[in-house]
Amino acid sequence: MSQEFRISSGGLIDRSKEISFIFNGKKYTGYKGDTLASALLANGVHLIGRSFKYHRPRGIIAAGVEDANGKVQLYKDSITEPNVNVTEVELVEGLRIESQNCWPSVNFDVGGINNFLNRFFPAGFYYKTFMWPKSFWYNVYEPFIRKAAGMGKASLDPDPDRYEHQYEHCDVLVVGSGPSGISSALSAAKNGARVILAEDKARFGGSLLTDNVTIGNKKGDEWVEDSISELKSMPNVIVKKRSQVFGYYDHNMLVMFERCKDHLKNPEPYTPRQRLWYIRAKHVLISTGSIERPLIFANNDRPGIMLATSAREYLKVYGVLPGKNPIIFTNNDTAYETAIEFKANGIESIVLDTRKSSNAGVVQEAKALGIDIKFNHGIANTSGYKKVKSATVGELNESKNGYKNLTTIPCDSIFVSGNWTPTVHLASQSGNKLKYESETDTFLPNQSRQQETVIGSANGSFTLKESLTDGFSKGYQISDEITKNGIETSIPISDEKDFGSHDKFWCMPLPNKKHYKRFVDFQNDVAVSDIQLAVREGFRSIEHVKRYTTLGMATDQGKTSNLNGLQLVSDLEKKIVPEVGHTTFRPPYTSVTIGTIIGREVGKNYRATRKSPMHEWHEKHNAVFVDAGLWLRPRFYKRGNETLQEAAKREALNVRQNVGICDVTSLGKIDIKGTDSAEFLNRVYTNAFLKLPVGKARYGVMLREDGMVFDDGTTTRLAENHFHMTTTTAQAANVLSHLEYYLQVVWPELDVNVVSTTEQWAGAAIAGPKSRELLQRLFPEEDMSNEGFPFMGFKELEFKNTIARVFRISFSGELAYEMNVMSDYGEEMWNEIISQGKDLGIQPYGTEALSTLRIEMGHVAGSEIDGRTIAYDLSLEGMLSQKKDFIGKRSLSRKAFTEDNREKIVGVVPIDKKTSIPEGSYLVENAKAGFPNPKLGHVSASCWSVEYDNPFSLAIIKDGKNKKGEKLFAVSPLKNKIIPVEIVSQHYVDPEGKRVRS
Amino acid sequence: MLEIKCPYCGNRSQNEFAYGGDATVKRPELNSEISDQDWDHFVYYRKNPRGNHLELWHHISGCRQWFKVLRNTATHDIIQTMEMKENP
Amino acid sequence: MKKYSVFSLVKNALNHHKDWEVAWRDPEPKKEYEAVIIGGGGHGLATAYYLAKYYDLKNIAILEKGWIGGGNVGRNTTILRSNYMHDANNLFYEQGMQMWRDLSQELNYNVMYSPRGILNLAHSDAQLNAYARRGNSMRLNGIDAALLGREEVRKMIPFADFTENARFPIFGGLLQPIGGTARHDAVAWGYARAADDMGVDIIQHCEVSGFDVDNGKVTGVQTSKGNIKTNKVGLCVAGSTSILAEKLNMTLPIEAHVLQACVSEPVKPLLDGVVTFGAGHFYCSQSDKGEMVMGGDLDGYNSYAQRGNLPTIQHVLTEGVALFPNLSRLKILRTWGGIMDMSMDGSPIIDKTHIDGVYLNCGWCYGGFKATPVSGLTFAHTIARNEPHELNVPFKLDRFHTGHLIDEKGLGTKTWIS
Amino acid sequence: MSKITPLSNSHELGLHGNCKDKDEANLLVIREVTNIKIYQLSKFKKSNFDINNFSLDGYKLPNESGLSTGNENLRILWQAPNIWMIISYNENIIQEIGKQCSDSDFAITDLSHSRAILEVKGKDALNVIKKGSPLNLNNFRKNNCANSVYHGITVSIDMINDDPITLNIMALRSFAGSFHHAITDASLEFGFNAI
Repeated sequence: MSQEFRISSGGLIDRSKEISFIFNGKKYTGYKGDTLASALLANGVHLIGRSFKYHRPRGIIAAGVEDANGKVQLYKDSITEPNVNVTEVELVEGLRIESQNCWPSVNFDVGGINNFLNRFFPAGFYYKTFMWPKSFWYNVYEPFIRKAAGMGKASLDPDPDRYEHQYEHCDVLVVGSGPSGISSALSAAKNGARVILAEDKARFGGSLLTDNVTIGNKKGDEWVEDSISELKSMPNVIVKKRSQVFGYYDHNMLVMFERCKDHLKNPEPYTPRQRLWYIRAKHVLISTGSIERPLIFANNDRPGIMLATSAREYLKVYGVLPGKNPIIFTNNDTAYETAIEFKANGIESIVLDTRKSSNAGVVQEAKALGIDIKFNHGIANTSGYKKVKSATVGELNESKNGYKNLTTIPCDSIFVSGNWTPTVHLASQSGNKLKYESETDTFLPNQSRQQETVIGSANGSFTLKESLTDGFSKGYQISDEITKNGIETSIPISDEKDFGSHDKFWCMPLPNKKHYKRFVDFQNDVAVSDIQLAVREGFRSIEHVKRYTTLGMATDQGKTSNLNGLQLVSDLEKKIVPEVGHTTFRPPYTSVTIGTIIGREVGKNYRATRKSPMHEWHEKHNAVFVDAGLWLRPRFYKRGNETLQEAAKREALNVRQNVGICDVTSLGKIDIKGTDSAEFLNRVYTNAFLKLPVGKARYGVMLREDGMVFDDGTTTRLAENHFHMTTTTAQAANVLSHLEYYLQVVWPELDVNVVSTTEQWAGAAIAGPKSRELLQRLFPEEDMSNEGFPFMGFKELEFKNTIARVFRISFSGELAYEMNVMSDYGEEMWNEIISQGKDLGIQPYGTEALSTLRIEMGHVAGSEIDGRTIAYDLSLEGMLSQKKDFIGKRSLSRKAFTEDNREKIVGVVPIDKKTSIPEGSYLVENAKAGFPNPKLGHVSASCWSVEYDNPFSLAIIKDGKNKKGEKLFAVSPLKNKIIPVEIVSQHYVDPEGKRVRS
Repeated sequence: MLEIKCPYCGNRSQNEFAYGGDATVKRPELNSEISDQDWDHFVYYRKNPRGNHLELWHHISGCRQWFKVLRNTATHDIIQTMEMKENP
Repeated sequence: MKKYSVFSLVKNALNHHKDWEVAWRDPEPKKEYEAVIIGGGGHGLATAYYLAKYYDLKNIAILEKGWIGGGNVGRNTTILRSNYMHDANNLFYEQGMQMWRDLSQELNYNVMYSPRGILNLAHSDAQLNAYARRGNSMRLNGIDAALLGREEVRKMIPFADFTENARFPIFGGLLQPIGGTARHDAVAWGYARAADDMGVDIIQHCEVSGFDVDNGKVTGVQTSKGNIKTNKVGLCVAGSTSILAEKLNMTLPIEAHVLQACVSEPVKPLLDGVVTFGAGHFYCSQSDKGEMVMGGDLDGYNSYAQRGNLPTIQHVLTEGVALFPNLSRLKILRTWGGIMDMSMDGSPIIDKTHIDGVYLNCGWCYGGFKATPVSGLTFAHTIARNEPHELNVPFKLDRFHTGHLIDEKGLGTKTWIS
Repeated sequence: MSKITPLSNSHELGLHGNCKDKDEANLLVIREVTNIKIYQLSKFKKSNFDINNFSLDGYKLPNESGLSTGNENLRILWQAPNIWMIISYNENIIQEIGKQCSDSDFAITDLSHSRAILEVKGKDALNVIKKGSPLNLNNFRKNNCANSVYHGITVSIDMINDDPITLNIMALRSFAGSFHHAITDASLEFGFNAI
């Protein structure tokens, strides 16, 4: 019969809506409002998976994020996801889950053999072995270990879901919606504060959903419902469930993920699967509650053994009985509530209490109900391989290191309670140095580091009354510091059961001469013996113990194991817990989907793309684009089935012979105005700019203060106090910041304004012997003769009904012009130039042809100006003014920069005039020399010289100035190339630079 | 994400800003005699304190102004932000 | 020291591991040492080990302010490589790679050196050419490297984005086959155990508060456990270098920056080697436990806080998913930060100082872990012989005066731009 | 001479996103702002020009960070100390400006072609911004403006109306395609009408 562990009524699930799912191939049903965990338990399924190291059968131990064992591989539609926690997944139609870390099946797992060999695999065993023979570690052992490890399988497909982000700013962020959370949110909101209340579960209320209490005259859960709807009705409040605040970062920035979609049957279109919230809060109220601690005893990891309060949560929230014949094992009073709750549902239980007695109200109530209580008892061992069958229990001796007698009690479940661990992660992440409270054996928040306040049981207030008082008063105080409204909310009267203190005894002794495993960290199989071993071997710091044993390093991050491990170390070390200290709490509090963290910047939109106004034209004309930073630039315009090299050759040759046009919009343009502009440029550039005549352009070089060449470009004087600077595409943004830095930080006395006009202007370079004729056609009225418009001249001209800025500058080394019009007109200008140039044989050319042209001319570009070269290396020393100081000049006198065999740029031609020299090759004297083979320098750029129809390269080599005519070898071992070469001038074509001036 | 108070625009999130490094290094005057050691220190050497650090930030996606921030490098707490002409 | 062996494992297993001895002692400091190494991280422990082993200094102390291995040796992404462009770097790190190969046996401690290869992806021909320059430089120094095309890369990482949808398509990559990973904690513990075995005193929770210097010569250190006499002091405190240097009135060409890393939840084997994304600074490998170990950019401002902020993690993971779209569905389990000594040219400093007997080992930027053995060896040499080992001659401090910089990235002094 | 506006190739008219069985009145309305003039006015350090003597259609230069002013046809945005951006449908606004100040007082730069501008109108307009920008919009009102980042793209945001909320969002022209995608993608969840 299905759901035989579901009670007929009660709980917050909707019995009218049955939902089916598949676990390990078998179909089960649950109800709307279930988690996978509650639905599985309703069907009596406890065995979920196998443990990491020993492959021991494991079941659900909790009802929330703290669960360590309930990890499965989830399948829905086409998607699969590993390591999904069954306690966190809400039941919807279409879920299929499978056990992990077991083969062939969870019921029969070959890896289980590890369990019987477990004595050979203690903590850190792999550091001591697998070393012989030497290469076996990475050839044999490691591959095997890698296969064995790893839990679930990652999907190999892209994630089909959407993830979005949202930035919010609020006065008070309340994390957790238990009694203290809701009450503080209420009082802060009523006092006018902008409040965000976040609850990680699917239901608000926290402990109020499971505890039998009243607030005002309402039952706990009713009070929750009313309070939440009141909060939702307020405009200054955001209330979010299914929202986990997982990180507390600097300056009160908290980060939360909201699960928006997976729980919905038919979500609206474009609903993100999850939304990441960046929340900047003036103050944070941390009411994250506390997590129950397991007790430690032999074989305490069997399916069916779970935390007592979780068992009660399954009963009260989901109407599920995790067991019908439970043993309840505790060292404190809270577990009695579970016994009482089960009794109320007709389930008899035995309570084993390590304490000699307790006169707490709740215990008296349990007695009165006739519940069988055995004080001073402990569990010595359990049996049942895939599900707990029985417990061997005994009365503890006086020193509690053994048992007086042992009897075996059959059971189908054991609900344990080892006291409570406040959830202080966020406070700790914020920088709060925790303090140890020995009365409750807990770490509690101490001095707040940022604007945070911890309330409720997270702060050690374990009664409802304390929590409410704490919540209402703190909510008011904190909000009032911000709003100053002075509206205080009165604290309702509450009624709850009476609880006493816990027993500081939590690790049960083993039966005589037995070596059973007593697990501390379930998922990573860390047992008491492992921690003993670590300490024995001198791993004393808790961080050492953690790393050596992997305690608390599983996917649950030790939420149930860290404190027990810590207490164990302190006992072994005979130290008090605070001396041992705790491991650092690092974000995220619970695992976060990577897609959620990155949001929408995926695929093509991973980074923005920058395009010129002529981009569509290029696309229409078969341009093949290349990434230049964020820019997309035409690399070449493909004709038929041309290769890159063929196209580049054709386009470059056409520039040399006729005329070509190239989109240069991406070059940085900076408009510089002000009375000190010339003086400023004179300091920024290595060459003189003071006397640049109006209407003239000048090539300039900039250095960094360390003397390295930073950028180059031409700057034109448009008017006495107005300049137009161009930069390389790559450095445009850096140059602008560089200029602003010197104007604002170093020389604030200079009156200069700089602004980027890169996108204001569309730019076209028109190059080639026929470019003048073309320009003349574009501007018939204008004198375009060499005298009328000389090299490095500038004209602002009427072009159709707008203006064009025309510069006579050249990167190609040919007679060339650069024409700018305002961007909206870019494509029109381009079309006009093309049509006017048709019969001149005009062709567009891309960056590949552009580099061919500049390389054979010996012009340097990014591959030479790589941040490691000085002007001399690039044969730009002529650009260094001797008369004036400039940025970086002082560095140039340094030893390395003045050595006479300093690297210098040269030209390189293969002796055979055929073999292209791969870029990134090195020049050596002896290609056959042994290692290390001394390098003279490297080949920075290569091309096929269209002028001479043979390969040509630029190289930067030691003592380059004296190397011309030498025969060397260009070697590229990566490409198995050894090419005899001759060193020539870097200026392979038109060394005197006649053409640009012709 | 740090929250930085731009002296001109007020509190803004870090991703509007670019970092500019140690604000205590002062560029030597142009055309002045500078010893090798002074120059090396200007270019390469940094006090790099653990604690309060006077540094430059550039509100690059805001008002594009450079300004000074006094920030604790151990806690990331910002003690003070100021215009270039001001001092802590 | 009882050697670890199959025999010792079985023997101890049979008596339930009651007889394992401590991996290293926990001694009180003596009055005087021949050499004092400050910093119980990988480099400090290795330095002490090699001093004792090859330079027969017997009376050595390591002073660690916290617990050994708690700094960057326990916080890095465990990557080993020597795929550098500059000779000074690739020769130095290659020596390290040779040492990694034998380290487990040398230390009788399994440091899990695993040469599964490191692949730097290129996303343009220009970048591939820059990598060719690097790879050729390696090959001319006898270091194995291979330049891969797009299809060869696809064979290695078929689940990377080879679709039209990739913002920066993969053009190819540079592979160093013997690059890989090692188990970071094991490196610290292995050196500690071996050094302790040779009589080195490892003194934890002992913070150095000052130095005794007598007309230009160091005579001792002041610590939280009292004053200790010595004539040789080695600083191996990456992340705190400037703070200790200040006590010696030294400023250095170094800034402290926080670098974050993160791991996903463990999954079955997906990625064999180490892969770096060339259109950003994302790098990724998969640990033996199955976790995807990922890192990338600095947070980008001076910091001594071993914590970063989420936008940097977001930025790095965005690059990760741009490369491996399927990562989107995995979950981040843990993030953490470490303090980098960012030097002004991106390369380390191993040198003497202006004070006799004080030696400097710092400026490792993000590259310290892979250097652990060779850094220890060359620093031990520098300390013992009072002159640098030939391998660390290029890493002297005066390069910031002479201009013989070793700048792999060409970014100059803006250390925070990674 | 024929013009091509920055977004003419990106902006597809019609209904997009989650608008099935939704009242069109509740959808966002997104349009490209075109045919405008943009000038940056940057007052020189040495100028002693009193900006209170400057006004366009009666609107003065807002002298406080985060403030903008103007109407449907003219916007004046504070950009930085002594720097303003003037956006106008008036073809000849530069003459208006020229009448009141000179090149020696201000660096006046024509940026009319350098920006892509989207107008986003509707109750969810601010939520669109929140999806990609860390700005604190809690007190962002009519005639407030700010420069910030949106999905990594530098933007200027100007609230020209608060009922209905109407925002002008500007980015550098070369980013037009990515900028348009970022804004419209964030609007899909609400549904929008591109006009």
